[in-house]
Amino acid sequence: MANLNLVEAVREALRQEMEHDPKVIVLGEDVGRNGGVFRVTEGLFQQFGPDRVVDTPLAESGIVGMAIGMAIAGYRPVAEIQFSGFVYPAYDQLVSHASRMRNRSRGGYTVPMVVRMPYGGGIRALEHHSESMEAVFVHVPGLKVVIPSDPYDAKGLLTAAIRDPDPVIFCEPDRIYRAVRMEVPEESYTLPLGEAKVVREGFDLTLISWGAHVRTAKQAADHLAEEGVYDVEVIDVRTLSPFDINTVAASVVKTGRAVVVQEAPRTGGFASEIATQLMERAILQLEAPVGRVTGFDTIPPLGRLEDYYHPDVRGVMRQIRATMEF
Amino acid sequence: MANLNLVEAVREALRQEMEHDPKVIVLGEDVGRNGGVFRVTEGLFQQFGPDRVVDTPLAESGIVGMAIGMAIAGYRPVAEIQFSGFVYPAYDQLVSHASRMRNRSRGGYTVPMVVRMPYGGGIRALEHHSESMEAVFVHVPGLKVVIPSDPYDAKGLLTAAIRDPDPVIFCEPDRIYRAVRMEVPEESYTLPLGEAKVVREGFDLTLISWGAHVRTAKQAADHLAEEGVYDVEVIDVRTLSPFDINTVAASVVKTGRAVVVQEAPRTGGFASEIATQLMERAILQLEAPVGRVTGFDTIPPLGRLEDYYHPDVRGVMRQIRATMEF
Amino acid sequence: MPVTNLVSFTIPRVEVMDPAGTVDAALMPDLTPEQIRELYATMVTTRKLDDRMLKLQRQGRIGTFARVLGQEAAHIGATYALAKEDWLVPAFRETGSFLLRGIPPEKLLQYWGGDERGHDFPAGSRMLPISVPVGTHMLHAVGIGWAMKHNKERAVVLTIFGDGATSEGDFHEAMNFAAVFQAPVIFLCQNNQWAISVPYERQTAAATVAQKAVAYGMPGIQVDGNDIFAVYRVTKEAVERARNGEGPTLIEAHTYRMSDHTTSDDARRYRTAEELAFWQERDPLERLARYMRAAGMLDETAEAAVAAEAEAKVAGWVEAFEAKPPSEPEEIFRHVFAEPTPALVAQQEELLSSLNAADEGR
Amino acid sequence: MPVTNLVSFTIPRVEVMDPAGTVDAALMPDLTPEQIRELYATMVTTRKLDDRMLKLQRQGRIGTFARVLGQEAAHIGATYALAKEDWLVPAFRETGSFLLRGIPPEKLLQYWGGDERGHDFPAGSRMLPISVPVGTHMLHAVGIGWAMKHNKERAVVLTIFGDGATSEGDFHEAMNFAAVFQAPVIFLCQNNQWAISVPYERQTAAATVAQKAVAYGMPGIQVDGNDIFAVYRVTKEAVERARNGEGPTLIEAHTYRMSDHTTSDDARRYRTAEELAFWQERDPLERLARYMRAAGMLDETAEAAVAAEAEAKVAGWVEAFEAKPPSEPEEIFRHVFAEPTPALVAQQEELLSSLNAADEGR
Ligand SMILES: Cc1ncc(C[n+]2csc(CCOP(=O)(O)OP(=O)(O)O)c2C)c(N)n1
Ligand SMILES: Cc1ncc(C[n+]2csc(CCOP(=O)(O)OP(=O)(O)O)c2C)c(N)n1
Ligand SMILES: [Mg+2]
Ligand SMILES: [Mg+2]
Repeated sequence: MANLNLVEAVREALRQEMEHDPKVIVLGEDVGRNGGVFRVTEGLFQQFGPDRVVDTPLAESGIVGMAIGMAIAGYRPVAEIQFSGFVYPAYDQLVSHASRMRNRSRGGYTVPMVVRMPYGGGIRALEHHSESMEAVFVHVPGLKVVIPSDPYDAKGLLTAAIRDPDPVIFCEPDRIYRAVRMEVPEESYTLPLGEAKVVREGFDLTLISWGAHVRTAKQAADHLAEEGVYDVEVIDVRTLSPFDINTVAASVVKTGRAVVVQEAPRTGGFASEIATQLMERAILQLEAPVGRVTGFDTIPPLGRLEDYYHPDVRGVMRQIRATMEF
Repeated sequence: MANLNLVEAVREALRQEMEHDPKVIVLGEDVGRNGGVFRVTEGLFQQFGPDRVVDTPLAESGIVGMAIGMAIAGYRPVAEIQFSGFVYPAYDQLVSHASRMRNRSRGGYTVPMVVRMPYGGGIRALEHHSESMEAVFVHVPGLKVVIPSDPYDAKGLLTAAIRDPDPVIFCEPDRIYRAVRMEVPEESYTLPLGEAKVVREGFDLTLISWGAHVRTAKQAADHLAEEGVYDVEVIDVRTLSPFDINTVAASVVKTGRAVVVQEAPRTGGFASEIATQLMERAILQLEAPVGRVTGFDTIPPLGRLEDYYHPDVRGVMRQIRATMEF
Repeated sequence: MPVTNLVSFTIPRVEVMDPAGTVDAALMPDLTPEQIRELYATMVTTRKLDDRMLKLQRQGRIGTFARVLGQEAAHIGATYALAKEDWLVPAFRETGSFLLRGIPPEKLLQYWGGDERGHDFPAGSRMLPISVPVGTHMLHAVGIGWAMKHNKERAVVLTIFGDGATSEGDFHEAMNFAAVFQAPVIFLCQNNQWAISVPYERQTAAATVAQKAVAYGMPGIQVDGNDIFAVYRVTKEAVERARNGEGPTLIEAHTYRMSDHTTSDDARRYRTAEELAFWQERDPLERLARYMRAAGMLDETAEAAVAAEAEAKVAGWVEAFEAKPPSEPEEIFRHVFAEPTPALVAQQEELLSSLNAADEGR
Repeated sequence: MPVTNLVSFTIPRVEVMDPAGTVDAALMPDLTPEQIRELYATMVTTRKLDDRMLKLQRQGRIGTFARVLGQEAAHIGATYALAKEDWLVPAFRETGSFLLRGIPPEKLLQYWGGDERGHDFPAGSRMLPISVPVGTHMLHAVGIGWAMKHNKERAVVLTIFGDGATSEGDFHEAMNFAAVFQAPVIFLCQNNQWAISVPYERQTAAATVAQKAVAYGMPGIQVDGNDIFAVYRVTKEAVERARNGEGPTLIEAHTYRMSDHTTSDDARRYRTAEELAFWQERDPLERLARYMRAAGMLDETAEAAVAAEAEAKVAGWVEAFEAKPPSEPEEIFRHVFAEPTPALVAQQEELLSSLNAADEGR
């Protein structure tokens, strides 16, 4: 076991997969000599050299488009987008090609590629550095979307993503890059894509989140438990696509109530998909509408007002109470 | 009154707005001399000349990015994207700039721009010509999204979109470009953005759709009425953003049941947002989960299998029955 | 000190065979009569197939497609310069390349007929499927080229695209990445003077496509695209350079789209009969035939024989296409992911049971 | 016939003042001593502000920002060539341009301090806000340029960006659109040799940024970017051409980022001390001072006076910045649309009432 934060866990997964499979290539802006602006790829350039850790020109569509070609030719590229707010120039390559090359060629050509990106707000960053637009990937058939919430999951999910035969969008909540350390196995391991995790058991209400806000959710649940009011079950979605509705619905069937915490703007966010599927699966057990705690339908504000924008423990507790008292 | 199809209604709106306001500029690929691949802009080049109906080089990000600049400088560009499947190269300009210039400059610079695009399937077209990815625009704060379902609405909504002070994505269901003719006032008029329309009254269930499938919905409702089984209320959402939940929820409070028909892939589509908001507003009145009739979570197939993919009248009727019998 | 000339560039144009079919012996590429006959037959067959496809489209047996009439020398000459292990990354106007790369042409018909199974190419064909979004596929060529180099395979990649495609941002990124990584990629622009209704002069203010290579520190060269010897020669040289680790090349094949843009288009709306006539005189197939006739490689009998053989092949392909069994609805779900997700399994089930229900009348 | 030279291009480089401050009289632009003093003062003030911002950042009083140390001549010289009615479309490394365009500099501090109200520029300033997504803003310049031309305003647009930005597809589309529409736009690349940790040679294989103009049929020119007279001269000429309807120009200001990329970066991880030293000797501010000293325009007293005045100004701006009232939470909702949607009204209500509830302890 090693005591790692999320940055180190991601790096470990990259390093071990690169050692394990010579076809794994890391590419992106500043990922090489500089080790990435968050230092995620630090040391990889020194260990594997410039042919396996490739500094690219500044062009996201180029990075993803080239990675698609590499993947078609038998490589397993892991492309880094410097911040998720800069992935949009590559959106066309992701939607029009990465997600559909397998379908278009009837399985003849495939794109086993991972696109990693720091994601979400909470770090007082510049404009475009605080986005959480995972929903625009979840809606694309042929893409998988993974968002880990802690170092252990990050390592196992990224390893699985790299080995996956299809393209995976891997969002890393930069807000918690260094916020938590935990024991992570030294050896390589995978966690299946498509399985949610119950991170706290409870009977009164199911609290669902992913990424950085699993922590917010757990804290809210802990507070309510300490106060002795409600016993809340917390679920970490982990992979938004494929989405594990079974685990989530089973919990809600048990508790009868659900709240989803999402940092993204409210309208059209993934919380809405969860709520809808829960209604389809469990309307008879639902004693209240599925609650949503989300970002607003606004541009994420710069640092000074950022805290007003993001879901926080108090807001989650407030929604839990509202849902319980419905 | 003139008897127009949807193509002609859109063209009329463009022509009248261009006559009304010299700052209205049409631009895009093949919109000029050729009159657009669907002939929507036919005759405008001849009437207004190449400085107002601008054939651009083949570059969607260029078209939208340039239109943003034109709008900032006081023009009202109406950009055409040749098919909605080719809008993704412009996604970055839409998300990173069009939607946020007002916010970024605290109202100092604004982007009164319309981006029109033929949208949806059903015309046996090539790959990428049958997409309905409206949800990836609805989720973007600062963009409005309008999808008309008939010539009358198309004219009024497009006129309003052009006059709107903010950027509007205007999706034109090409499947019904020439499918319906109706009486449309000759003079210019606007329909408010943000108002849904009850297109058929009923008491048993609320059937919600937009674009081409309002027609599917109406046909399903008519069939069921003819069969004398159910009296279905049909609502045309018309503008997905801003979304008129009030009209929709009021109907569902009355009927107690709802089905949403959407051509887009199921997961993360706008139907999920509607279902979620209905649950929030009307859970106590809902006698069944909100039903969804949607495209599958697959790449839209080419022509030969296309009919299996799209919502159809029978499928909608089947879902209505299931929701009624829940 | 003051104003100095930093760098200079010159863009050459290569022509080997004039419109009368006379060749410049010094530039004539090293092709055996056999090979020349093969090129000719491929051009003839491509044109017959193109004609037949138009009929099939008018009859509603296939859908909208992009004709290649007039551009046979450009894409066939270039594709012919590849070895079997090389890759081809096409756009959508390269029918002749399909023939050379060994893709059963009935598959092409099947694809344009609205059945994606037409894109299930034989293993090892090293040709990517048709790419509809203009300008986007060249990046895939760069990635494949990067991989070939990394793999030390000595295979190269040819990617073909139109003049309109050069306006897309992805063209720029592909050219730049290829040059920075010295990837073995040949960028072949079929500059057919039009992107649907937009003429070359409104697509770019650059006098030539070839000079766009300057922006990337890459060699750029224009070639008479209706001169199959010139196209072949220039591509072959670029292929050899790439194979020897000397990096990418941009080739502009200066040609003309003699047909409408696609079967949905009507080019008379935006261009003149004179322009078309000008180019018809420069027809690439007739030009090669003139050369071969003068060289004693083609007489009336041989010409008729090639035509008949081409007709027969095309007829066979059409037959094979029409004999294809219809697609099953499950096909929609088959290749979204390697393993279908639970949601996809459920949705397929939904579709099949609704079809059953429909069969049973409800 | 065979191989002909189709087109040729030469890219010039302009230098007016050498590192010792000696100017080439024939090329010296038409600037009064007054104007030269203004340029000098602007450079000094920009550098002082830059230094002070670094301190503010280290103290946590503003957030991450992009320093301009070493690039003062490039963006100040270019911006100085604009008339008041001209537009400036900046990237994020143009602090000096803010001073020249009359944006109260406390606003710049406020913006980098994480408060978007800093981007509320005075009406008519014709300068767009900072654009963070690299390479995307040049298209806006083209649209504005198109509008000026359409409007017959004779105003031109200067857009500034880095060497890294030239790799983005939007750079390409902007250059191409500008040339096709002959928009009055000056594209000024501050080629500071680095895009964060990626050196120029790995950004592009082109020997110069200026030659990228060839791809668009646009004039391209390199200028010593640490020579404010050369930058001013070349930009001014491009401005005049654009104003006279002669279309766009690409200018490469060859300069150097003497600082880290931003305050979050550590350039020592990827570049050498020697390289930095080489460029420090070519410091643009010191170069101008040398010229002015030799020309009798600057002595120790004057130098101290300019420095003191700059210090005082900067201190005033910092004070004005710190006196700004904190932003209200409603600010988040204020400028999403001209009119807030019902959903936004409800969400703002939600936020305010939750804040009230929090004040009341629940
Ligand atoms: C990204 C994108 N935008 C628009 C289209 C619609 N479209 C198809 S072909 C074409 C013109 C292509 O011109 P060019 O690149 O010169 O190729 P050509 O058709 O002349 O072979 C257009 C605009 C598309 N397929 N993809
Ligand atoms: C589209 C996009 N990708 C990545 C980034 C992150 N980023 C910010 S500045 C920068 C380097 C820019 O280099 P250059 O254009 O040379 O400008 P310079 O910083 O040298 O002034 C990068 C990669 C960004 N802001 N936008
Ligand atoms: Mg063309
Ligand atoms: Mg730079």
